[in-house]
Amino acid sequence: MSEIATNEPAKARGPSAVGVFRAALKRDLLLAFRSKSDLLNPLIFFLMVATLFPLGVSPEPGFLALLAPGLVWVAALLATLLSMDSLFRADFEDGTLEQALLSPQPLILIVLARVLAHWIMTGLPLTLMAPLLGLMLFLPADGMGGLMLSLLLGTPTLSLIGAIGAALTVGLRKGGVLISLLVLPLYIPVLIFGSGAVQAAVTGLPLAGYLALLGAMLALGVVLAPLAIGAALRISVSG
Amino acid sequence: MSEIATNEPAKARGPSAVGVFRAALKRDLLLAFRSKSDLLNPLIFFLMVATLFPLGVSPEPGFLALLAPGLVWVAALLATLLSMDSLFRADFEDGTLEQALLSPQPLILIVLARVLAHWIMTGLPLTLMAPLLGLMLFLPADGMGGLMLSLLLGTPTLSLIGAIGAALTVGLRKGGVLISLLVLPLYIPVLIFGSGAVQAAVTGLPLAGYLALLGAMLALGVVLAPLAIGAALRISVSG
Amino acid sequence: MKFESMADFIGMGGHGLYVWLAYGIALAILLFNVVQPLRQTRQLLNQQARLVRREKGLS
Amino acid sequence: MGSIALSPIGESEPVLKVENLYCERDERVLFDGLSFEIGAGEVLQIEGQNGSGKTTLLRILSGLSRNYEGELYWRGEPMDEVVDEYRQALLYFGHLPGVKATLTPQENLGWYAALQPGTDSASIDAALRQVGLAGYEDVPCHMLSAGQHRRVSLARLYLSQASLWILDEPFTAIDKKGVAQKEQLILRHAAAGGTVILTTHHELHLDGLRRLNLDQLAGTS
Amino acid sequence: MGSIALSPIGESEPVLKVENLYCERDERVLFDGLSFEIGAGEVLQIEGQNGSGKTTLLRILSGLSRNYEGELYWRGEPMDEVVDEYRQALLYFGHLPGVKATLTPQENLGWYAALQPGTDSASIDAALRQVGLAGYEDVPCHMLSAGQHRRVSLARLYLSQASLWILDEPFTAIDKKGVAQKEQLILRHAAAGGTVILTTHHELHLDGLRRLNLDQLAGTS
Amino acid sequence: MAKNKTDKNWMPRWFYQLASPRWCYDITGKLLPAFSVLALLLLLGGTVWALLFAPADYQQGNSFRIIYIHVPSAILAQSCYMMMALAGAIGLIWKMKVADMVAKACAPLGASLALLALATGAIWGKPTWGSWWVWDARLTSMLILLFLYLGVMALHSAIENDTTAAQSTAVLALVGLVNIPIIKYSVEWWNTLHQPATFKLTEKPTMPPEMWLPLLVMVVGFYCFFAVSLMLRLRHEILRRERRSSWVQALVESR
Ligand code: HEM
Ligand SMILES: Nc1ncnc2c1ncn2[C@@H]1O[C@H](COP(=O)(O)OP(=O)(O)OP(=O)(O)O)[C@@H](O)[C@H]1O
Ligand SMILES: Nc1ncnc2c1ncn2[C@@H]1O[C@H](COP(=O)(O)OP(=O)(O)OP(=O)(O)O)[C@@H](O)[C@H]1O
Ligand SMILES: [Mg+2]
Ligand SMILES: [Mg+2]
Repeated sequence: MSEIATNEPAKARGPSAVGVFRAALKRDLLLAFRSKSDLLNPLIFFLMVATLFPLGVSPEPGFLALLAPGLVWVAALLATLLSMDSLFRADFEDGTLEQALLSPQPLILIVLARVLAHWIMTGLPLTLMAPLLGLMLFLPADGMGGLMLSLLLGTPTLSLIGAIGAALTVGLRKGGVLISLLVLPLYIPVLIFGSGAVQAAVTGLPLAGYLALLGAMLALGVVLAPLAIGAALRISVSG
Repeated sequence: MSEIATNEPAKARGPSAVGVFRAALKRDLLLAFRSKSDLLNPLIFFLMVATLFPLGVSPEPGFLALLAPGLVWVAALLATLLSMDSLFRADFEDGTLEQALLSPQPLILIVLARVLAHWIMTGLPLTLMAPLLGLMLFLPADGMGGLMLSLLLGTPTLSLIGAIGAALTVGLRKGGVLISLLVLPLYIPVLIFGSGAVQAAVTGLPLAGYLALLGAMLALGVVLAPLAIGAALRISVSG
Repeated sequence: MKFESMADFIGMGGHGLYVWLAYGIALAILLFNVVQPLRQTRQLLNQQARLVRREKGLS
Repeated sequence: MGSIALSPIGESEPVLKVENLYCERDERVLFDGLSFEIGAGEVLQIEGQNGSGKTTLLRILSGLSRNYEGELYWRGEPMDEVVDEYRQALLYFGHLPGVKATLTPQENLGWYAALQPGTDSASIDAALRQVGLAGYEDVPCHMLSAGQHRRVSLARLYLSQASLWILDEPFTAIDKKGVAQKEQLILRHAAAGGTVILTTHHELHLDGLRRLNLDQLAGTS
Repeated sequence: MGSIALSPIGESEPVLKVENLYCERDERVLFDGLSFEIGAGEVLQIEGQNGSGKTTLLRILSGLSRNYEGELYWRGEPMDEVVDEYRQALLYFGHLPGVKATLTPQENLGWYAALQPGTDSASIDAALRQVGLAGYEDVPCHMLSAGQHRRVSLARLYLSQASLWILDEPFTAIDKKGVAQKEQLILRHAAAGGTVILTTHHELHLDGLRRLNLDQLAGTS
Repeated sequence: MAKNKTDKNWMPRWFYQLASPRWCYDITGKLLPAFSVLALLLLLGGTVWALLFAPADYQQGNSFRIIYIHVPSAILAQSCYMMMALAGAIGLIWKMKVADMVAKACAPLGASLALLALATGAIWGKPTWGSWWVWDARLTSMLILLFLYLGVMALHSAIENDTTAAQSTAVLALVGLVNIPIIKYSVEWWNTLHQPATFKLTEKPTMPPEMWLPLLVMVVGFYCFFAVSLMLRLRHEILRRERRSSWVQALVESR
């Protein structure tokens, strides 16, 4: 806690970029840890999907194994999408977003830290929990590696794209659905390559191609998305 | 709009119970229509599920047809669950919930109206859209009737149970996940009987038993849930 | 006594892993349920004692 | 100001009686052994610095909060036994305005009228005119300024038939003219036999105002 | 009050200059042809009744809102060209306090210090003591009273190195002692060569205060 | 600050005493040693009997010995929920603080027992069914029971105010109580529709006495253990809530 207070040397102006990024990341993680439920969010959603499908669809292992690669990816996508709406909303409603926009610090860094924190709180636990989900859904053991790798490369892209939608809709009274509409079309390539990678891993085909594509999308996202997010935030708040 | 203002005869005290219920229902529907996205919420979620699964899992009609009965029900359940968190939160945050709790009018009626409005905005459109989803997922035509009937009887129960969770968590900083954790175990019987009914309809088995059970749960819910919701709201606000 | 030797007892007729794992987990969970409240109580009492000492030191 | 004088203290029978109230929040005792009563025609201002427990006290009096020990009486009866009557007689105005941002002022007050039986819903437009919102009846409340937003909620004072008003900082964000007007309204309500309990950090210009200072009551600081 | 006098109007070179500002909201013209300038050491109060456009004006001046026509100059340069410098010199305090409810006062100010280069983060505890929150440094802000909550945000005034303060109703929910203290602070800031633009519905006790009334400017009513 | 309302004298005397945290602390202090010894003896004796002397199952071999912890923990996990809901209801209706504390103490205990039942069941499943997990009725309903416990615990930890937390969780526990039979029924029905009958658990194997006698000992032992752990948790909770009352202060200083 007090680290936040002191990690910025007084009057330092030059090299504070990294400092701001770190301070922002720390603050965002702290916020997430404070409302502990945020931490459990993807975990719960994932477990929910893993219990609901056998109950609702069919408990038969063979069937579930066929379903698993796509199901895990769809669940990851939905978990990310559903957590997106709140990404900037709380900050908007209590005025902290205003303060961040008025700060002379580069907005891109603050935004990037926020997305990174979001990924650490959703994408990362999703990735780490995927094997458990795979086990419950009888995913063949060969698929586990591909599942985790594809999620590791794919979920940051989901967070980045989703943040653009969140920034565009933050000023509106109800953003929930609008975000889904804006963001879903952009998510579909990630879904296709991601679940494709898992399927390839299950059937023993090479998955380097899929992973390379996911990596390329991630690189593109890291470069372009923060710009779009920053611009969208300024527009939303000025309205 | 002005009906709300005038549907309460001045100074009338006796038979105002129905009046309050109607006024509450009108207000809640009005609120939902104002933020139009609420109207589209389940629609979008449903369509999302219907497009994501063929893309992520497998586009093969035979496989999808097997998946469809459970999938539609899981989607309905998730759509309801995800819309639950906001049921009382906005009212809590702007103080209208306080005002309702301080009113001499029976809280049960106000609560029941709110749940009914929620169902009209989520459960009902879900039910009406289900055939479309069924079509997209190649659900055999025989199952459609069972699908719609089971959703018609099951979704109000989902709204009622979910409202208990929403009322319990409304005072907390982050209710989103907590609600899922509280409510999901209680949703499972509805899911099982609901998807069971569809499966029975698809395979041509009698589904009267399922529907009777869904109806019994609904009756129990209508009687007991408003009491629990009202108590939970008072506890949450007093804390 | 249903077992001839120690090794037989440990092996449990091929199911040793499962049986011992189950009993191990049971032991762990039962112990946890005793140790945790005891530790919490001790922590609480220590903390209160510290508070009392601090207040006495102040006044 | 204050052309109408308030009735002198203690003349009327007590409407609301508080006995031996104890409340703590977050390990800090806010008040202990707090007792007072208030009669018809009286205006009581709860005073105290920020964080002294004014809001907490008003929420207890209104019945919203149960985090207390002690007894409350409404017209001589224990509060728990006459909750319904009490709610009928009460108008509570809290820190939160209770105004829906997507509804118009008219719709907001319409809902309030439905909640409070006995409220004259025909006079909603008149009430809005009184608080200076003529011309804004049909504007969604999120398009109003901070003060206008709170004025929507204040319009309830003109609508309501309640005899006991509990007002928690009713003048926040209201301009000077508005404050003076609301002061007149409070005086008139008291003169008509009503009772008002309020908090505010504004300087009040009311004759015969009773004050209760919470700073002196707090056990610890 | 006001032992420190403000420097007389027009003596210093203008710090912020507004030329021919036009703004409408929801089809109503709020101001048209509004021009004024303010120099170092000056305190300007924007006056006007509820809904006259004070908040709108302050948001335009701070650079948050782009819904206007006209020109803004910061130290003689068009605002768009010196945004970064301007942001470095600005402290904006809006209707929303900008305080995270789940964080403690200390953590909230720590984040503010990280955002504003040049802020002396070592003095956070001192600032909190100044606003009367000693002992509450580690309490999550949602456990604070309404006034305490806003005091967390006001502590920024003690922390900041900014020269231009734009304050939108900074005294909301603050008790009388707190208001008097903040007035002193504003005077000291101006005396030290700072500039303050503020709105408030409180009676201000400041010598040499300049006023700008928006009610007289509004095209229609 | 503690005010005993004296106008409800239609309640028996012990009810008031029970309502007094201090009395409860004292009486549990007296009961604890007896229950601890009993629990220890029963559990130790039962385990030795179960592991060394009970016969192996003719089909499942020695993996059958898991039953001696699996069934007691499964039974306990269920009765613990009843107790939690009952205590919650008493706390809600009569505003009895001790009942609130009992309800709070039940949740983690019940959750850990449910977890134990699940874990031992899963372990047992591997040698008998060849898989750690199947979507069987009993298993699923135990999983749901665990979720119910987790929900109660999560709600409790999310609410800072003790009274509010106790009341909220009591409402939740009661709602869950209404649902438990529905869940059980539905899950069993669902399973019989989908699941091949090979994994059926419902038929009671006609066990010889040397098999079920140690089981009985273990079940009673588990109940005693449950009492011990519950009292320990309850005592901690009493001390925590009353930490600023004079008697706890005296207790602290006399240490
Ligand atoms: C995760 C897996 C499992 C869970 C959650 C589970 C759960 C339960 C439950 C809830 C009971 C009922 C206790 C009662 O109220 O009487 C029970 C009893 C029993 N279980 Fe399991 N079980 C699991 C796996 C197994 C396995 C693999 C076997 C052995 C093949 C097994 C054999 C038994 C037996 C023999 C009983 C006693 C039957 C009776 O008294 O009705 N269980 N189990
Ligand atoms: N989001 C908005 N959309 C459209 N119109 C708005 C919006 N916000 C405010 N207005 C209108 O703009 C006008 C000025 O509002 P503003 O908030 O600037 O007033 P103000 O002077 O700050 O009032 P107050 O003293 O109540 O804070 C008001 O008439 C209001 O109706
Ligand atoms: N939700 C809460 N949880 C715990 N403590 C709280 C909570 N809300 C307020 N408090 C504490 O209770 C005390 C009294 O708060 P209250 O809101 O009643 O003050 P107030 O007199 O209304 O102050 P103000 O003038 O700022 O509105 C404060 O010290 C505050 O820290
Ligand atoms: Mg207050
Ligand atoms: Mg304003």
